[in-house]
Amino acid sequence: MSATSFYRHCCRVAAVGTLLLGFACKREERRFTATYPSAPAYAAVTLDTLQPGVPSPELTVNSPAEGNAYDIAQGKLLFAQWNCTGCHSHGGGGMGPPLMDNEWIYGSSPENIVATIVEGRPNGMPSFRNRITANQLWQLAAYVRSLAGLEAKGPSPGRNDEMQYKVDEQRTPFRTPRASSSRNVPAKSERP
Amino acid sequence: MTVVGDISAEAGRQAERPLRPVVNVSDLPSVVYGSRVVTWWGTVGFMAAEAATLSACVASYYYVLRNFESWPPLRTALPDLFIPTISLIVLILALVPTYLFARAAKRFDKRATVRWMWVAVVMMFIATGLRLMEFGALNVRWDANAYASVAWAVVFAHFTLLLADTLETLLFTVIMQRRDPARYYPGVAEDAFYSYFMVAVWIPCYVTVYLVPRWV
Amino acid sequence: MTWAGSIFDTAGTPAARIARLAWFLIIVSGVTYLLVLVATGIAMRRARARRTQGELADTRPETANRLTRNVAIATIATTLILLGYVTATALTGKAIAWPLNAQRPLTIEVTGHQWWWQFRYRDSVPSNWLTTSNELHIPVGRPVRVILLSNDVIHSFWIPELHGKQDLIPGHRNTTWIQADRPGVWKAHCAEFCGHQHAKMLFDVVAESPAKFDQWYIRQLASALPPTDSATKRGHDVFVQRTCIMCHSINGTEAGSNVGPELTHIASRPSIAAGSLPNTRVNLARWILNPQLIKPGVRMPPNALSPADMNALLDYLETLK
Amino acid sequence: MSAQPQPAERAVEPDPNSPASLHARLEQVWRNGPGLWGWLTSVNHKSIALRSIITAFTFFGIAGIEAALMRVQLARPENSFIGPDLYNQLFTTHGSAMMFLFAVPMVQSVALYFVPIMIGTRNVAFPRLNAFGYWTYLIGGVLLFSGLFTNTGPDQGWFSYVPLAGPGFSPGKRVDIWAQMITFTEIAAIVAAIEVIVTVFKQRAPGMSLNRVPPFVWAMVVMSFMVLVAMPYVATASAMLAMDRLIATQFFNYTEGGDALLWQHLFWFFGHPEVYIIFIPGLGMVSAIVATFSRRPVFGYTAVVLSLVAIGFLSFGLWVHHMFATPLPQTGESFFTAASAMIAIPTGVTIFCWIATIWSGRPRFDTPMLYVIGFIALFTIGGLSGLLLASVPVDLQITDTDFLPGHIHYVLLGGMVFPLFGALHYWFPKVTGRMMSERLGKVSFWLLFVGVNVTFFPQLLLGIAGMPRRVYTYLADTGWGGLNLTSSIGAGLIALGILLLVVNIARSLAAGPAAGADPWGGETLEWAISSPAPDYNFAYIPIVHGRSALWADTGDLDAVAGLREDRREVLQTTMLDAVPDSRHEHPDPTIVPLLTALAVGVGLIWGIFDPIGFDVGAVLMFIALAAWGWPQKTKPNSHEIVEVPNDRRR
Repeated sequence: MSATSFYRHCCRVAAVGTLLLGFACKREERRFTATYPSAPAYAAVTLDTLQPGVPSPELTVNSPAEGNAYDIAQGKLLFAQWNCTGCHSHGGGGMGPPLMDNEWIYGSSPENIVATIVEGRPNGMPSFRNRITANQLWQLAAYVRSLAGLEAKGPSPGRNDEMQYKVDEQRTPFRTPRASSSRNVPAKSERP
Repeated sequence: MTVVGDISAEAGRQAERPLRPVVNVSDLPSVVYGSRVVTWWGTVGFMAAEAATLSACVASYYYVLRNFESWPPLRTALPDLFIPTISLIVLILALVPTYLFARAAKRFDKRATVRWMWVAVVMMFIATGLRLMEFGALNVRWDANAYASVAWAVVFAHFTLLLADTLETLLFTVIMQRRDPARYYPGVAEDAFYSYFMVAVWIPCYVTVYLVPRWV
Repeated sequence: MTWAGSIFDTAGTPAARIARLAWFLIIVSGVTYLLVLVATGIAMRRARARRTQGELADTRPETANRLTRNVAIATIATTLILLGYVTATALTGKAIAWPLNAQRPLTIEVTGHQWWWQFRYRDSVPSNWLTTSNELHIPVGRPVRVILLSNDVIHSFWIPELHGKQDLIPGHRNTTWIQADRPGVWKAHCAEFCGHQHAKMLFDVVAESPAKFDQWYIRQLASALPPTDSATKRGHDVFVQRTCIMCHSINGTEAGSNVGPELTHIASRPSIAAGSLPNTRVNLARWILNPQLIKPGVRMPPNALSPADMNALLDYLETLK
Repeated sequence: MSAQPQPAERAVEPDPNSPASLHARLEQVWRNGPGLWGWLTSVNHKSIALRSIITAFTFFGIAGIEAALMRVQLARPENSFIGPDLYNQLFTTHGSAMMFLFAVPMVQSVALYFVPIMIGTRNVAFPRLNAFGYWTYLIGGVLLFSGLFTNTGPDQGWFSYVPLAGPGFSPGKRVDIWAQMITFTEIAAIVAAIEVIVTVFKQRAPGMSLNRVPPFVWAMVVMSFMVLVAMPYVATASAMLAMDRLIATQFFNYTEGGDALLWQHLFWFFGHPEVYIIFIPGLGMVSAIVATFSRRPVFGYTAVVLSLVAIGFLSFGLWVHHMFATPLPQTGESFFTAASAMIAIPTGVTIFCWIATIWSGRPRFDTPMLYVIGFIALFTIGGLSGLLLASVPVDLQITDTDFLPGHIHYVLLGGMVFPLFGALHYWFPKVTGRMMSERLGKVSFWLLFVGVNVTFFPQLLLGIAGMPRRVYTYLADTGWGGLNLTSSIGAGLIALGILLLVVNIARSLAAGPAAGADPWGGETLEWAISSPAPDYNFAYIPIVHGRSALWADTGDLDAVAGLREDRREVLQTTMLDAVPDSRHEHPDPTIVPLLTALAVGVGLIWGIFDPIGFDVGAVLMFIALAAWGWPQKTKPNSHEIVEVPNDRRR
């Protein structure tokens, strides 16, 4: 096994290696100066699939923050700092509906969530139009989805340095989202 | 072949130094026991590494203990004593067949060695099963608080040692059963030696995890 | 030697004592280093002579004894130098400790955030507690006890001209003290790696006479004046109706969020963006429009504002003296 | 009742006709398999060590390029060559790769290559464990750099302080990749340490009692003991960090009782011995080179060896000098100042002994000797700047500033890389059979020496000027631009020096003059065999009569015959006086170490993403270990001479 043939092995292995590593891992990208889709993109999103006549094609906006670890972590920070926990209390619900379950009143796709934040919703969800920049909206939407386990496990955040109140998003199991109207929330006595 | 540099007489030489055999060692034994054999030293090396790992876990346990006023912290139950004590007793008892098969191995008595090894393997598997139940006896999930994490760390660290030793003893038993190579007897004796270490090193961990919360 | 900004350009007793010890150690180390080099040089020259005369290596017993003596002397010398070194360190350590007989000490609580500083002046009268950010004023001559807390990761509070650094560790309450013996304006850097913008997490230190300090203190305590003319009124509306209100607070207005630095007296500060940008109108505009171009990774998002809104906002912010 | 079968016939008497036929027979037994399969199954200590040295040098090159990129970014204030995110990844992987993927594996590979041939044995004690160690190290290195090249390189600093490296403030899998790389390299380091210790304790040539072991070998044994005790601490700490990030354990969560300082204590209890683990082999290489090039044994052998052992012990007692700026009690910190000062005494003794060796020797200043002089010049600056850092008050001013990278690089480049390059020039003939060019060697030495000083002395000054470390840029009005530019120019010189060294290696490999067995006239056993050394090292195991094995007499070396020539057999001797004690059969080339390493690799890398990966990895590993322990097929006419325990022969 002379030294030269050993070098040939190394070059062959290195060549194969670099081929594999060509793609940059999108999950871990830190996009600081990227601009995310702004207001008009999510304004025209319909929240229900029922439409008279032939349903027009669904307008989908792919959220850049989807599956990006940095954006979800930023969303988690903003969720706590802007007092969303005041009503949704870390996802378990309180005055506001719970976000960790698979019941979605106004849609679970990122653009639905962004529309909910911007428009506000009856029964107390304030409208944050012009208050939150586009980047942060998509980051918040990505985090809310990870609360319900809808984001990939890799980029979802682990525990944070606070008192432990729930299982962290990384270990929240995926459950297929189910539309539910705010009215058929079971009365208090029937709740399990 | 050109030679480079200012190499005066006593500095460099081209040819290799001829070796003149003066002693014959072909009559030296090839199967020896205890610290004369190389694998014994290897086992001691791994014991040192594992002892260092366990000491890191136990040191972290006492370091974290300093952060709490009440240990275990409020609203955290004390670990049970029943299952862990049973598991400790079974582990210590497992040393009896271990010593016996080590002695038999030194006497090259294959039948006795294999018999006692099976007894030791069964008892160690019982101890491994009890250890898995011990995780439940800690009465706390590993992610509840720092106390739970370090308690789990100490018990899990030693669990890896116990599992490794059990499977190694099982492997040697199966080998000894099928064939009778003389050179495997020292290996069996070393496995016993490792079992003594594995059980001995568990006692301070047992005291740390199960008794210290009651004393502090 | 006053090399600006270095640990020798001291303005406080602790830093001065440390600088003196540092000089002592540097000189001792330098001398030791020269001795080692000289010894190596002599050894090389002496032995080269032996090579040219064709002699063999000198392994005679008397040379061995002489060399043993030399090595023993060198080792004992090293030990003595180290003893001197340790005692000098202990003495300086005692000298830079918190003076027990400090009169009228001022207490400041420093909280480190990811990539900006928050200072809370804990006056003896609780209602006079002042919270500012990214700018530290201290009166000359008064010892200042500094309490170090962190909100997220480990930072390090370090003003080279006044004292050594101490880390801000979450979960720990670290303390240090500083005292300025002469007025001056310095720039202090965060000294423990804390993420993307560790490099530009600075704060300004202004040491001034007690009188000027009290004036500054009273002015800072005052809330912001409501806007008077229409331009600043519109600027105020942009501030409270757009994205700024989510993170910043201005006492005297509806903005009360403590996510980001408070801006009640932003116009009075020499720099913005945690001490890394001079506080001019152009810089403020560039910073508000897209902070990521100046400090990539910082938590403040880019804000799309129309030029009219931007100018009104800048006018309003400039009134916040 | 002792089974004492009579051997069928006496060991074959040495073949009368010629050593060549003996060489042919031994080569037949000890050779690696052919082609790629032979390469993957090799258990020969020299092939594995050479492969490990080349891998370590490759990582050194990549980490060096990262350093060059950083220096370009820092050359001008407010430079926009590299953004903060990439810069943080670069300095973290530069530090981690240099510490864990270059320094420790390199010194251990040099040990695994030269210790067996210096103490006169045919292979390292546990050959398959040696192969397993290399493959684990390779997987760890590939993991770290595949992370960097896919934008998931760790970006929290090579010592990864916790809240920043914790799950709360490091999103994604970057820190997990770092933590698993630590686990891989730590397994490889412990395994190599055990091999070196056991080889030196049990397989020394007859007559080489403990006080005749060369200082180089002593340095490697001390280093191995330190690895054995220090590495598990970083393994436990990195496992705790990985579990904090993966299954939400609360080791470092201060709100649930954990503590950020727990990480610092655990890491630096390993961290400081780690830098001595890297530096002590440098002392070993220097003592080997000084002795040969001064044409006399090292002066004060006992003093040097006892100093090495003292450094080994003391290094475990001064880890808190990395944590002076944290809220630890003041008196505790001054204890560590004294301990840090105390370790300078044995270090001083070793340097004084080498100067005395040169003083009374007949030195010839070829390239290896130049590197030793470079070591003395650079390492002393590093040591003395270390003293500044060890004194608490001064440390509060200069820790975490650019003074520290200056100190680190003076100590590590001066204390390890210069001796390593000296050893490269010194032992290149032994490894490849060709001499390296003296002219190129001297030029690259001076380039490196000037480059190191021009790069890192300005960093010491920048530290005093108040520039914090690990900053991707600095403001223009700070006045640090000039010194940083000088430092960047120095980095260019270093790059040039390294390039010239690589050219020297390539040229010498291709067309270097033949070196013969002993071009420098060394005193240790490796110069008695041909170069490149045959796979079996020694046809007959030599007998050692004095501390300088080859300088005692110039005639034929006494040797020991009787080891089997039809299978791989190694002579084992007693620990203290190396009296021949037993023969031990070594395993043939096998693929099992590679499979076990792959099992560990699958377990740990899958474990980054899902905890179930650890269980699958554990099951695979136990299966592979069962195959490892399973007896190989018994060879023909294999009859062992069995020793009944009570018949002990000391």
